Amino acid sequence: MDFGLIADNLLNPPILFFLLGCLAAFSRSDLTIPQQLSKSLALYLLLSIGMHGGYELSKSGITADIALALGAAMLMAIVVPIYSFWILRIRFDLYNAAALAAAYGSISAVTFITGVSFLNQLDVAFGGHMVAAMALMESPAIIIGVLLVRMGAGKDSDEPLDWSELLREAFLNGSVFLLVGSLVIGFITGEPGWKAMEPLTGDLFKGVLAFFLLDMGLVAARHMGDLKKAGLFLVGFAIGMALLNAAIGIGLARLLGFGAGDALLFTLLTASASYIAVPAAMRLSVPEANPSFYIAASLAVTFPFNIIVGIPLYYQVIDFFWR
Amino acid sequence: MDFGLIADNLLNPPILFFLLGCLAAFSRSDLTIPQQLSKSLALYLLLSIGMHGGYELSKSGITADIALALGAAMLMAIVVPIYSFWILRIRFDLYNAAALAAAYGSISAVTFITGVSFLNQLDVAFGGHMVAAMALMESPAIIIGVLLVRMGAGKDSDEPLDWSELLREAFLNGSVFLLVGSLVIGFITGEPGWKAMEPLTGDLFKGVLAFFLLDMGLVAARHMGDLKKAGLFLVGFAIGMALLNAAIGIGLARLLGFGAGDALLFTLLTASASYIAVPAAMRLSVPEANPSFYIAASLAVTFPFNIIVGIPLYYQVIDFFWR
Amino acid sequence: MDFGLIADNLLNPPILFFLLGCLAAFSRSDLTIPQQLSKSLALYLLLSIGMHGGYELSKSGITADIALALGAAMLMAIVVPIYSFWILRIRFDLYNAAALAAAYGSISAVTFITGVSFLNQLDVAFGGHMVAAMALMESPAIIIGVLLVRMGAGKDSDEPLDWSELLREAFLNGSVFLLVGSLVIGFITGEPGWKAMEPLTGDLFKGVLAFFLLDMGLVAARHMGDLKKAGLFLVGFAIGMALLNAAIGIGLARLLGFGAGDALLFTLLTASASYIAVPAAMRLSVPEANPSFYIAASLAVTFPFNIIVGIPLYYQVIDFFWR
Amino acid sequence: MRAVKRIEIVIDSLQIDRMVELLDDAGVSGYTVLPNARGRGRRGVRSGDEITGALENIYVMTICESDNLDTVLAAIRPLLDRFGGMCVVSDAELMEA
Amino acid sequence: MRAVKRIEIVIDSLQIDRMVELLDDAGVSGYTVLPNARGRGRRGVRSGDEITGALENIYVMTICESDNLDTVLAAIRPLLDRFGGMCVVSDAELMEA
Amino acid sequence: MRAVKRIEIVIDSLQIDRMVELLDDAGVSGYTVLPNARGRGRRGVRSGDEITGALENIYVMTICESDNLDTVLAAIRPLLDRFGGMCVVSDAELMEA
Ligand SMILES: Nc1ncnc2c1ncn2[C@@H]1O[C@H](COP(=O)(O)O)[C@@H](O)[C@H]1O
Ligand SMILES: Nc1ncnc2c1ncn2[C@@H]1O[C@H](COP(=O)(O)O)[C@@H](O)[C@H]1O
Ligand SMILES: Nc1ncnc2c1ncn2[C@@H]1O[C@H](COP(=O)(O)O)[C@@H](O)[C@H]1O
Ligand code: NA
Ligand code: NA
Ligand code: NA
Repeated sequence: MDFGLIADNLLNPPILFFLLGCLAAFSRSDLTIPQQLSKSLALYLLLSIGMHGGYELSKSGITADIALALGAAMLMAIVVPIYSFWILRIRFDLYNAAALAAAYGSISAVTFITGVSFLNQLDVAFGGHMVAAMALMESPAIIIGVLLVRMGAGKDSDEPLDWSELLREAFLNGSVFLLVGSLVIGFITGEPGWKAMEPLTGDLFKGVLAFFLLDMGLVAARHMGDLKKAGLFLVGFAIGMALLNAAIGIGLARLLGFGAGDALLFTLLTASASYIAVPAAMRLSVPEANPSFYIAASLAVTFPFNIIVGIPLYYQVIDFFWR
Repeated sequence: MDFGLIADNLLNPPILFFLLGCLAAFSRSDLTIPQQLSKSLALYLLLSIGMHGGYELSKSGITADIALALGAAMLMAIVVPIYSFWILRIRFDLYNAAALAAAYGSISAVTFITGVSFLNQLDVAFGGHMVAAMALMESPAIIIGVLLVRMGAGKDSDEPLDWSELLREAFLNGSVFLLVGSLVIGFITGEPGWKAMEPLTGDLFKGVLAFFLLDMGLVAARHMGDLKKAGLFLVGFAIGMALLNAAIGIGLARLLGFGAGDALLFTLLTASASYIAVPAAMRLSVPEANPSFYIAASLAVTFPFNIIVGIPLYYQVIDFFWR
Repeated sequence: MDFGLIADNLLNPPILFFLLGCLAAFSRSDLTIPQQLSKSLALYLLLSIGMHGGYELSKSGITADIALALGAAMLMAIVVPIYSFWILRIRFDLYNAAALAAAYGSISAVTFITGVSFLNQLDVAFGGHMVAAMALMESPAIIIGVLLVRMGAGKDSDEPLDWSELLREAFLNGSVFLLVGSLVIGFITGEPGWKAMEPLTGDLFKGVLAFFLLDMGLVAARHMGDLKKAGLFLVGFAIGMALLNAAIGIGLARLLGFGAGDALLFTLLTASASYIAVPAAMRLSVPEANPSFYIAASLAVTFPFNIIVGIPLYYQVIDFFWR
Repeated sequence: MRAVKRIEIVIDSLQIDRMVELLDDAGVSGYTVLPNARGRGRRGVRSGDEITGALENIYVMTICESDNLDTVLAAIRPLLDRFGGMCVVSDAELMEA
Repeated sequence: MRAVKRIEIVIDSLQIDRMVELLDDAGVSGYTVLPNARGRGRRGVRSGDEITGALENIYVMTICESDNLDTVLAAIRPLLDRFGGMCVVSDAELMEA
Repeated sequence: MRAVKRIEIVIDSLQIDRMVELLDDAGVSGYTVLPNARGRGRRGVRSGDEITGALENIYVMTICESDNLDTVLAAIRPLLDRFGGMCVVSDAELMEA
């Protein structure tokens, strides 16, 4: 295996700022990022990637290939949480297994965005519809996670399921909403819309990503402490699951004839886990689960693994098979 | 009438992001914009429009035409709240009528800025002095509103009027101060000043406006609920007042021989209502008035009406008469 | 003496925005900058200047001259607080003298950055290693300040000195950490790293500095009130110390054969005083000192003096001797 | 001055809308909410300055009539039982307008 | 420990400077202010996360001597009467330095 | 409901980690922290909205058992003595899960 790509990836400002953030937390520096800045940068990244995806879609149009890719995304979003749950039940109780399964069935937008920046650097093309795929894959796992709890708890659970709230939580949570909205706006306004927004949503993109990853590093490192309590199984699961899902993602992408860029992004969507939308939904719907498990696993293990090792690794495998 | 311009305006990213914000609030998505981000973007927009206006003024110099335009702005800022008050007294008590009159006598900077971005898109020129006109029109209505209350309340009011505080509130409130200050700085530093600031205050302007309008949409939609309590008269007033003031603004602009761009901006200043500076002043000086009336009218009716329908509509009328 | 350079410097947007901020506070305008925006802009400035310094260093490499400059920086960081303390003891008690000495031994990053923007305007070159010098000079004075207190208090002080905490506070405080981290990242990633980040960390730099100085003006002016209580000696010290340290800085720079740009920046480092890192450290380690003394002196006197008068003045002197 | 009860609640910030609804339904005359609370309790440390916002608390204070106390407490108890949080009651005197 | 009175006030955030001035004049030895309060009272829902900031409350707490309570309450009452808001008093014990 | 003590502390925000450690060591069952407090006391006005952040307070509230009160107060007193701040205690009743 060629470690050059991993090393190259490491030497990118975004990844280095992520590591700097981790280092700040480990060395107990008092560096902090104001909370509202974090949220603002996260909104910026979603809005920008959405606009850009919509703009690209407006150029390519919606083809049969794209519909196929979106179908595959949907399929993975439904299948992944189910088999993850089954694996997790080996060690975890119903509630924690379901919440973790939901997190891994869903996606991490920042992992995707870091992948986009990686592809841009290598000048590898990808389709705007992958942003739509990301939006599609964020929500289904939330519903499945809740259903798994209901089915598992059986007759014990006396409360009726509040479907309207659950659906709103899943499909109208802030990040899905902003992503889909920006995608639609980018699609509608096309070239002139993108040109007007580009100095903000295009030119600054990589710099803002680096700044945001500094913050992610700080927070991820702070959650690494929780891993001790959770045990080695969780760390193993968090890495193993990324690798397993990546492998399935690559296989499916090959089967369906995706381009290399689309294949990497699809792989990152399946291999990544949610640490914002799903945790929020689980706190509302499955309060019995312990948030420090699912946040530590997705944010403190799977996320760093994917952006540091995963992206170049998956791409190398793709590059090998796609030749 | 040609609806093409209204449709074109609708398909602009800023307007679409405004609608997206409204939709988020209506569908009860949990999308929120951090409060300090809102305030930061608002400061950015004021600073940028001020710098740009000052820079333009430094190129054009201050001419007799400009003095005339500023005089007209001042006149409207004094006359509008008086006749608005007279109309409002049909339905509202002294306090609410005065507070609403003050709001409509003052201006909305974001409406003006959206108009600027509309003109830029059509490549229609306008003068930097219109920013000075905006600054001039923000404050007088506040004084007039308070005087109307004093005169109406007559002998009942025992407290002496604290003029120094009232004047400070009117002329030194944050938005007027920043706008005038940036205008002066833009004027003084001219070309080199603008070139140094342009990547921030020029290139990013439209993108930031879109981001900010997303937030405005969220907040405006949340205030639409208050309209139910306030009744149909308020909605009618909020739209009717915009149309009436726009008509007067267009007439005056024609009479004084403004260019088409200046005419649109002047019209937007007269037709728009304040939802930041005036409400803050009214809370201090006329606490008897109900804030949800004046905020709902200006923010939830007049503002969306102006940026969605008003701007293209007024421009069409101007275009027709100016040919 | 030629006042042209002082006047030119005054007519720069950043300085004018600083004055606008002061004016807002003096006139009791309600203009406020959201606190988290302040902190965000400060982080941006540190990250950007760090990246840029690292990038420049990656081009120049690390030479003997650079090592010499860093040694001189280190020396000043140790010597300045010691003789400052000795002067301050004329009027202040042990604790306040030590805290003030620490502030003046350390540096103000924004003064440095304003100097960088001044040099850019005059097209005068300077080395990336000056950013490293800044990072080196931030911390030592903190240690020295605490040691001065310990030595002065003698046997009275029963508590053992918590060295690990003191060192962490000095060398791992947020601003030092981010500055050094960004410097290293800029150095490692070189040209491609800088190119990727430049739209954010380069193009927007001057605009953001202006925005940030608006806020500095507001805060500095608010602290000017504290000066009345502190007395004229403090004001005299704050200006005299800047001039004395600047003179020593210029002399040393000449002796060591610095270029004019490096000499100005070195002078600004010695002449400026810390109002963020040192105050935080002093609150933890020398709570007996009165924060309003050291903050008022460094932020409300030395800082404005340096950016308004000092930068062009020092530069004129340097220009004169370097010819 | 009138003797009243002062109820303080700390709860997961996501539950604030439900909590306010319960208080409204129980007939309190008002409430005050303070954001960005963090803390520790039986569910461990909950600290809010996070990208995820996943561990943020919110603080609610309501002044209610002594007669109404039991109703209010009964109304909010299920929410606290399900989602964790804390509730304390103390005596106070309300300044009347 | 010394028995003292604990006064809590919630008021329109714009009034904070006046309120603090009144407290100072009434001779309190200190106060603490918490920002970004929102709530509901007789004037309806007041929620702060707005572009306008127009409906934001602020929370003020002051510990005062029992003897001084009436002076303090008398000093702040007109402001509360004119601009709305809430004020409650409770008993507390101050840890002395 | 169980009778408990309600301890409120206002302290320099930089001291929050130490304070929480002291509370933990003294065996409290939990605490709640509210940020961005400003105020006035013997050390003068401390206002937080600053570039320096140098004068920011933080508010901590902890509910503890009446038996444990003295232990807790003894634990935190040195910190307050050295760095300033305020601490008041009042009675409350805890709603039990
Ligand atoms: N019963 C109450 N309990 C707690 N806070 C209240 C209560 N009543 C009013 N408040 C607070 O005081 C503010 C102003 O009250 P009001 O002037 O009655 O609308 C409200 O927005 C609440 O934050
Ligand atoms: N009497 C008081 N009432 C309420 N808060 C107080 C009081 N005294 C002090 N504080 C708070 O405690 C902080 C520190 O007090 P001190 O150390 O006395 O300056 C002040 O900034 C206030 O926030
Ligand atoms: N003894 C306590 N004193 C003060 N706050 C508490 C206490 N116990 C719990 N809390 C608060 O209530 C939140 C939820 O508590 P819990 O559900 O027990 O983890 C904690 O994060 C604290 O903010
Ligand atoms: Na996934
Ligand atoms: Na108007
Ligand atoms: Na110095």
